[in-house]
Amino acid sequence: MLLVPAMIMFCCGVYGFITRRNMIAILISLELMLNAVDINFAVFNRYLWPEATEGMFFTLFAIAIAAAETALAIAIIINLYRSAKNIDVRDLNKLKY
Amino acid sequence: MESVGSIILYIVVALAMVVFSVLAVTTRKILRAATYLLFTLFAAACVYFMLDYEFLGAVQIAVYAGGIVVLFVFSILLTSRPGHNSERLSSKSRVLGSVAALAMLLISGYALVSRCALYAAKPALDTPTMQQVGQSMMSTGHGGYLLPFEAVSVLLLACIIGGVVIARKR
Amino acid sequence: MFSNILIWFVVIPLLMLAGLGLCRDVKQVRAVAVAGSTALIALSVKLLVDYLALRAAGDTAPMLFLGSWTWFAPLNINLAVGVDGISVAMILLSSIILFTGSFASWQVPQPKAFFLWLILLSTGVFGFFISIDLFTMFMFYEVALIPMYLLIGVWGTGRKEYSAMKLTLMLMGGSAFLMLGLIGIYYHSAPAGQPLTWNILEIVNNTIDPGWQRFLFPMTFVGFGVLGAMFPFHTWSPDGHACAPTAVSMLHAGVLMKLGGYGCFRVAIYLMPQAANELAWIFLILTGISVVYGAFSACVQTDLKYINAYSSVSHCGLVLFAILMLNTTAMTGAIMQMLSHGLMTALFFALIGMIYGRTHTRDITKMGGLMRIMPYLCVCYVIAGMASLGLPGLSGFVAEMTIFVGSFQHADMFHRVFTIVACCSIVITAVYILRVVGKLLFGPVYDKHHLELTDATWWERFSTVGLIVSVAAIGCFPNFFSNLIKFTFSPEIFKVLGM
Amino acid sequence: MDATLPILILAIPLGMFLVLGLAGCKMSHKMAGVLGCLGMGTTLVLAYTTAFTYFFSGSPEFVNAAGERLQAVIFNHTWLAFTDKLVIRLGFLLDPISAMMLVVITTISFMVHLYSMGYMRDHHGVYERGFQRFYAFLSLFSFSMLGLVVATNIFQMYIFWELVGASSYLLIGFYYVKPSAVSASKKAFIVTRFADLGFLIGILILSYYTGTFNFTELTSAPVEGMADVFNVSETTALSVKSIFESSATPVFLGGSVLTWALVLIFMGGMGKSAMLPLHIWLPDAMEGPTPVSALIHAATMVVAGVYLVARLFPLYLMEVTALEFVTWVGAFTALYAAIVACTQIDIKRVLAFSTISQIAFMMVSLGVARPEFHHGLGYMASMFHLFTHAMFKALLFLGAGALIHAIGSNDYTAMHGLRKYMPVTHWTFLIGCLAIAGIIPFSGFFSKDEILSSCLGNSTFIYIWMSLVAGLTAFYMFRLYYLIFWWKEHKIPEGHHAPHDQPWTMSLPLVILAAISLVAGFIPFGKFVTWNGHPYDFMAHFDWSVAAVSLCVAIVAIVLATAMYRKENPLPDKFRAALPRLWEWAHHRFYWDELYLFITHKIIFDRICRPIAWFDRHIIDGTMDAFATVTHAASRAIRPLQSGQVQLYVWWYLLGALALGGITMLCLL
Repeated sequence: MLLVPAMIMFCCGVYGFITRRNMIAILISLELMLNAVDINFAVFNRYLWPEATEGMFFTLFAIAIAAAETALAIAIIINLYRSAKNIDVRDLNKLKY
Repeated sequence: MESVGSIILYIVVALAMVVFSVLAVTTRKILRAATYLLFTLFAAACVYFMLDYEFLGAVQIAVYAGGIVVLFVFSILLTSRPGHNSERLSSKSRVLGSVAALAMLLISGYALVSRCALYAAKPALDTPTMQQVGQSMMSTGHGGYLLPFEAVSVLLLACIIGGVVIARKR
Repeated sequence: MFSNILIWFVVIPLLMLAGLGLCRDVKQVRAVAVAGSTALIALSVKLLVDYLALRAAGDTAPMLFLGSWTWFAPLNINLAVGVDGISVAMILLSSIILFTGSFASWQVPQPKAFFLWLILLSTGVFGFFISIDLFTMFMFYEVALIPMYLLIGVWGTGRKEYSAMKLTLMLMGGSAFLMLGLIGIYYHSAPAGQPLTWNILEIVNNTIDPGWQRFLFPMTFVGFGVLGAMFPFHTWSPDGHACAPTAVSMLHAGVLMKLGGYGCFRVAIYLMPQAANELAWIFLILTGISVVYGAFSACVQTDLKYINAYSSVSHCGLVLFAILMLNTTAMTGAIMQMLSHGLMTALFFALIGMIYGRTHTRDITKMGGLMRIMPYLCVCYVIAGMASLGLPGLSGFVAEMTIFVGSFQHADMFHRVFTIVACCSIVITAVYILRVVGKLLFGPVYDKHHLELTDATWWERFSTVGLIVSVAAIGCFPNFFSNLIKFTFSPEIFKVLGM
Repeated sequence: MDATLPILILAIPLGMFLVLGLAGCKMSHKMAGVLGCLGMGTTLVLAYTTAFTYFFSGSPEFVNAAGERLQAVIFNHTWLAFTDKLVIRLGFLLDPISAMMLVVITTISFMVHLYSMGYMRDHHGVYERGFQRFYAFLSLFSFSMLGLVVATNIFQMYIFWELVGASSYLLIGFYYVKPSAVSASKKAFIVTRFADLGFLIGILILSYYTGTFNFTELTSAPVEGMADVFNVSETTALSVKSIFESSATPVFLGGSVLTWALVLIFMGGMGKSAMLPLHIWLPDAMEGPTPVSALIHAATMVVAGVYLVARLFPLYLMEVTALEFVTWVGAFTALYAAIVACTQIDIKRVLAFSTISQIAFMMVSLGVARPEFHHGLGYMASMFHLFTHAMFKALLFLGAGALIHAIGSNDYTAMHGLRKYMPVTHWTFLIGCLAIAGIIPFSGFFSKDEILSSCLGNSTFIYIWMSLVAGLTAFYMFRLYYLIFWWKEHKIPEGHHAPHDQPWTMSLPLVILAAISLVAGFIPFGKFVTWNGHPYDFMAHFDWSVAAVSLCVAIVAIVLATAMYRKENPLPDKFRAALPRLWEWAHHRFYWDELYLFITHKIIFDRICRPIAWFDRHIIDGTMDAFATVTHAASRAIRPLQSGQVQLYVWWYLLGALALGGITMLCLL
């Protein structure tokens, strides 16, 4: 039951990720997807194996790692902004090939 | 079936979640998007509370709502130029994106509907206490998470250093 | 471990590498190169003497100086060494060519890096010849191939990047086949239930399933055959040789191409005789084509190095051709042809390098009458040419005759007819050798600027004399070498064939 | 017999080659020449001693109780063992023909060494550049030729066969700055090499079936009663014989294996001895210094083919087809070369064609020899002719060399009327001409007469044919003689000295050889050299009618030549005008060279080599390159996928995920 909004949230994340051009917006979409997954973990844990704690802990760690990742991503974005004055992903393709 | 209160709660939370996440990815103003994200995150925290994972919900609020969103806001303020904080999306990419998202929704929704009992009752559970959580974190063996814990702490350290190095002014 | 003489053939080059690393100027680099290659020659002579002494004392084991050190136990990979007459001959050849090659590259630019790669290459070569463990062998084989890319790509001339890339890719393509073949052999190296092994001496005791042999033999034969310049996988050779610097051409044509022939014998035929017997005809046709085709192609080339590269295709084709005859005499001839061709081609490439270094062209239509200008180099060139077209008293003759006589002893008419086809190459060889000699060395001086050129310097003389003496030694005392090699083809190799 | 002498015979020339070749440039010209002459002189003495010992010592090693001469292997050193049976040995075989050849080679070689001391310097006494090299090569040639004739096995012969070819190459190309000399040397080597291919294949076939290289075993077999003569056990002899007589040996293209082997081996001989289709190198080989032509291309190396057939003669007797082949090749060559010789202008070319013709005589003689007729008279005649021809042809060449040295040109048009200026050369040349024309009592008469006798014994047709050739020989030789020494008064070009005779180093060999040519005919050759070692007295069977006919033919030819060429007159031009086509063809040597040029350049180079080279560069290499090109193109094609647009990557990922999800869904349905 709780999976449905999580699922919609995930799809919103997907939509945002592939349509937005601002890197921060993309990051936000990413967070949405991550959260949707986290919820799924917790829900499955709670409903199917209530005695186990794996899902919960997984979520816990995912949150921690997501935090770290976001911090780093933002650091990169800021740095990029400093050098390129722009955070539009479509213009940042110099690293290809 | 559950109590009416919990159903109402569920509806409220689910609606908030769906609405705010949709708004977060569709709004043009990036600062607003961050705000909607914050609400979504709160809704997610509510879900954790509803699942009796209080600690998880607390962490969600503290780390996400309290930490990450603040980071977002700061970075948005740092990177957006005045009057330039809106972006125009071409309709083509919007259509394509929504098609992809709907397809995704369709497939996972089908999987969900066909496989899961949507209205399953929540089994009874003793809410894991802080003590239990702490012990699990610090123990090894079955149900112990010392190794991931340490790994995450190393990761965080690395992130701190990395963040400092990357964002440092040259 | 270091009490085994063979291991020093790898240790000395490694020590040389370390020594080169410490060098500060050109003189030190030369000193290290000369000292090391002299040590290797001395060591290989000692090996030869010891080997002959053991044989004279009645040791009839197939391989001598055996040693084995575990390297990676779970896969049974060992550093297993051992030599027979063929390996001893090949080691001697390699050390002579390395020695003369060092002198031939006396004035190479960036000597330190050049010699580093050259010595690394020779480490691979020596390692290959001493190993009897398939995996180690393959590893050394690759070690010998890779430096070639840099040596040609950096120190070469002309379209060097293209040639280096082509050479490396084609040889790597060959070793892909080879690796498949070797792994296949490994998994059939022992009867079911027994531990698998990479060791040649142990594999040979266990007959590989003939069905698998039929699959693995072409793999390994083609794999090594690419390096042996077998038609139609020979095209790396003209381009590669043409662009390579002198010493690299020498080592490559002189030694590295021999890895192919040696591998074909040591792995493909030694371990899978039944398949060799069954499938020889396919490869006989290919190598027979190589022999004649290479010679015909050489007739119309105008670049000296191309001529010699095609001539190598022809001569190396003869090596593989003879190996496939599967009889003692022809195989002995094949090994002698390897020795002979190694020395002779090294001499050729050394001389071409020296001439090119003076005239700055390798186009025979742009040179002429060099005999008047640089008599020493030209006389050497004539001698090399004579060795190549099989003048008695020089090495080419004995090798070719052993091959022809040996091949003609084959009972099958098909083989004999092909031998006659291969014999035709001696005429075509004469045509292209004399064409070059006539155009390049004789006649009036083509370019007046060439009149100011000088004859050979002392190190060049040293290098060429060393090779000529070796060529003449094989040519004048063939029975010594023939007997050294022949013992290896003892009856037990052919027991499976009923020959 | 002690092996010291034979070893020295081979070792001295070889040593001299090494010394002169390696240290020659360090020593003075004169010293090199003296050293070379001394070395060859010593070899001459040793060879004479050896031959003398062989023929006259009467030791049981050399002659058996019945007075038959035996083959003696003085030493036989294993050089390369292919298998237990097939072994190349370097040895020294003494038998009548090898002893005879030792004498011939060392004599001519010594004469040439001596002669070259004078020839290889200009009128001011300055030595030619490369004088030491010249002597080194002469020594190398002498060594190789001696090694060839004393070979104990067919492979040793092949080895030295190749070596004489190489030294011939080096000597023809002695004047390496001259392009014509370079191409002549190349031509000589390649043509003979092609012939040697046949020789090699012949050896391979022969050795495959008989399992031996040794002459004693090969040649002792075929004819009854030979075994005991050549010291071979009866069983070996019978086994070799039975191999070829059994039906087990396959038949190939209508000929037995032995026939093919022998014909192929003879092909080697055809190359070296310049028989018809492979003769083209010899006239060009005259580009070399004249003493070299005298030694190699007249007296010794070119008769190697004859020697080869003589050496394997018992085997040839087994296959009469092969012998007939030899006969016909010889007969055609003899006629062809004689006709061509009548029209050449270059005096050395005339002599070269004369050589070809005379060698063909020897071949015919071997070809017609049968044991039934006068105990194989042809064999003896051939060897006899080889001997006398070596002497008088060397004489003629050295004489021609003296003329060329004096005049500075090879054309007789620059000579004419030299008899007064160069008397020694004139008289010795005349003796040579009389000898080759076959006038009694000069040596050529006897040997040629024996050849014609044996031809008559075989078939009258061959006899008439060869008599005709003998007449032509007399004609063209005297044509040459008159055109050089008579015809008209010699005109000395402005600013030149009058031509004069040469120093003693050049004259002495001429006189000596003339003396030998004069008396050699009286050697009772049959006592020394016969095909089976059995002495044979030719004079007892002398056929005076044949002698009278051949003498008449020669005299008629000489008279004709005298009439045409003694004094300047329009007769030769009339003849030429009468047969324009024949003269033109003969003058151009029947266009053989053009034919070969066409085959080698237009067919082999342009139609085989070039297409192969093209094929290699474009098809084979193109295929290899195509692999690279395709890989490269493929990577270029998929490179845009790596656009750097993160969202595009997500698209791909999403499509993949959706597809996977869709598939899963469909599977679950």
